[in-house]
Amino acid sequence: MTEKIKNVFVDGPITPEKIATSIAHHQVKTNIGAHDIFLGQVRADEIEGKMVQAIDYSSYEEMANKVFHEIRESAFTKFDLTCMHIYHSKGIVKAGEICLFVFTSSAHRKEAMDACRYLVEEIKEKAPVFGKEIFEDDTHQWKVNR
Amino acid sequence: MTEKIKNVFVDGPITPEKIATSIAHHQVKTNIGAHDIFLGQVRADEIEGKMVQAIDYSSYEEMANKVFHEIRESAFTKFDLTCMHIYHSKGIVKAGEICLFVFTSSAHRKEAMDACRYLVEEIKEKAPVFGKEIFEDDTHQWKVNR
Amino acid sequence: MILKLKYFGMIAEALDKEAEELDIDIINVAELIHYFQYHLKDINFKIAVNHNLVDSTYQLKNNDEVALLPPFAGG
Amino acid sequence: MILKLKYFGMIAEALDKEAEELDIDIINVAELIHYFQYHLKDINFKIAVNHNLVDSTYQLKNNDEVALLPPFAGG
Repeated sequence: MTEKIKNVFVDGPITPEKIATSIAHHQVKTNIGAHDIFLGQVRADEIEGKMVQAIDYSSYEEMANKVFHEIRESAFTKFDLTCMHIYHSKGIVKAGEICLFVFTSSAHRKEAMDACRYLVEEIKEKAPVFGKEIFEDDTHQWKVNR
Repeated sequence: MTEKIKNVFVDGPITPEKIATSIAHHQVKTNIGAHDIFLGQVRADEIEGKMVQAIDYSSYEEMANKVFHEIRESAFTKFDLTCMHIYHSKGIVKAGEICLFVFTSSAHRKEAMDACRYLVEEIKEKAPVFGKEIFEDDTHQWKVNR
Repeated sequence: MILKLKYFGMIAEALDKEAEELDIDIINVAELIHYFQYHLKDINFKIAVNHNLVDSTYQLKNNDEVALLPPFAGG
Repeated sequence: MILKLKYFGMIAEALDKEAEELDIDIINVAELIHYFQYHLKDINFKIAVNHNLVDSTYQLKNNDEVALLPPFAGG
């Protein structure tokens, strides 16, 4: 554990502007040759004739931030990265809005891409984050990652 | 060949704002669940004691746009994608600025990530784009992809 | 022994609460799982103690923070 | 036979021009490569005719647009 545990959660959707700002901040790091960005977007899935209009994300926040921290540390060990950022929404994110932002940077493309994929899979599997899929008629069901 | 050949080239660096705008345009497509974005950034490599300060990109533009088109068509065949966008710089891109923007969107993460990686490798291998690495003292050398 | 229990997602919904303190005579996680399976029926869940996932052999201690975690849905 | 030649990157630099029309007696790409190797020495290049990469057996036609492409550096 080399760094302080960060708060990964942002209230509501992750905006395109936040992503642009994050990209712009990396332009001073001229040893970077490749960035990979993964964005999770809420899908308007149709389930038994009803459309998902939003997901209400909740989490076991203290544990989740610790898990995200461990995932980050393990990625820094496995891959030769310059930078890595993870943000996840909490609360309501509407269909079409972004709920997960994973950003890896490296001198070379392979490391950035391998690390980004690793992070996304680890997050889906290990982070105690829960999602209530809210339908247009205000009924809901609980999302489960596959 | 199902679509018109697009112009992939933009003058100078690709800005974070352009990337944000492109992301924002996808928020109406509520069948998308995952985006993958690859960004190539010009590195200030040190070569024999001299630092790269910019790359001046040129291309065989008619052929390059045709090749980018073929790469796009082949990716649409191989992967289940909702959207795909490619932009490449021409002219001067300074160290720290972005010269390549590849953007794939799909219902599911695996397709978006596999397609993005495929596109980046194909572009590096097949697009007739040339890069003059300009050093701080205005001498130069020609970049070669590996 | 006092356990500080935390419930999340569909489990908080099923139990109609997000947290409670229980004074119970349970000493390992296997017993705790057995206790809750009665209430939660077909909901799958994992147990975290003091923010770490534990398996069923884990021995509980007084004042442990014990979380019942339904399937994850991050991303 | 007229060939419309196009040069790029380090080849344009080495030949000090970006395009020219040549009236030459060359009928296939192998001969063209041989002709240019003399001028370009250790520069690797590929040949595209009318925007498609071709191999050395390709037969050239009058008015073909023939591009000499040095190693690619996109991305």
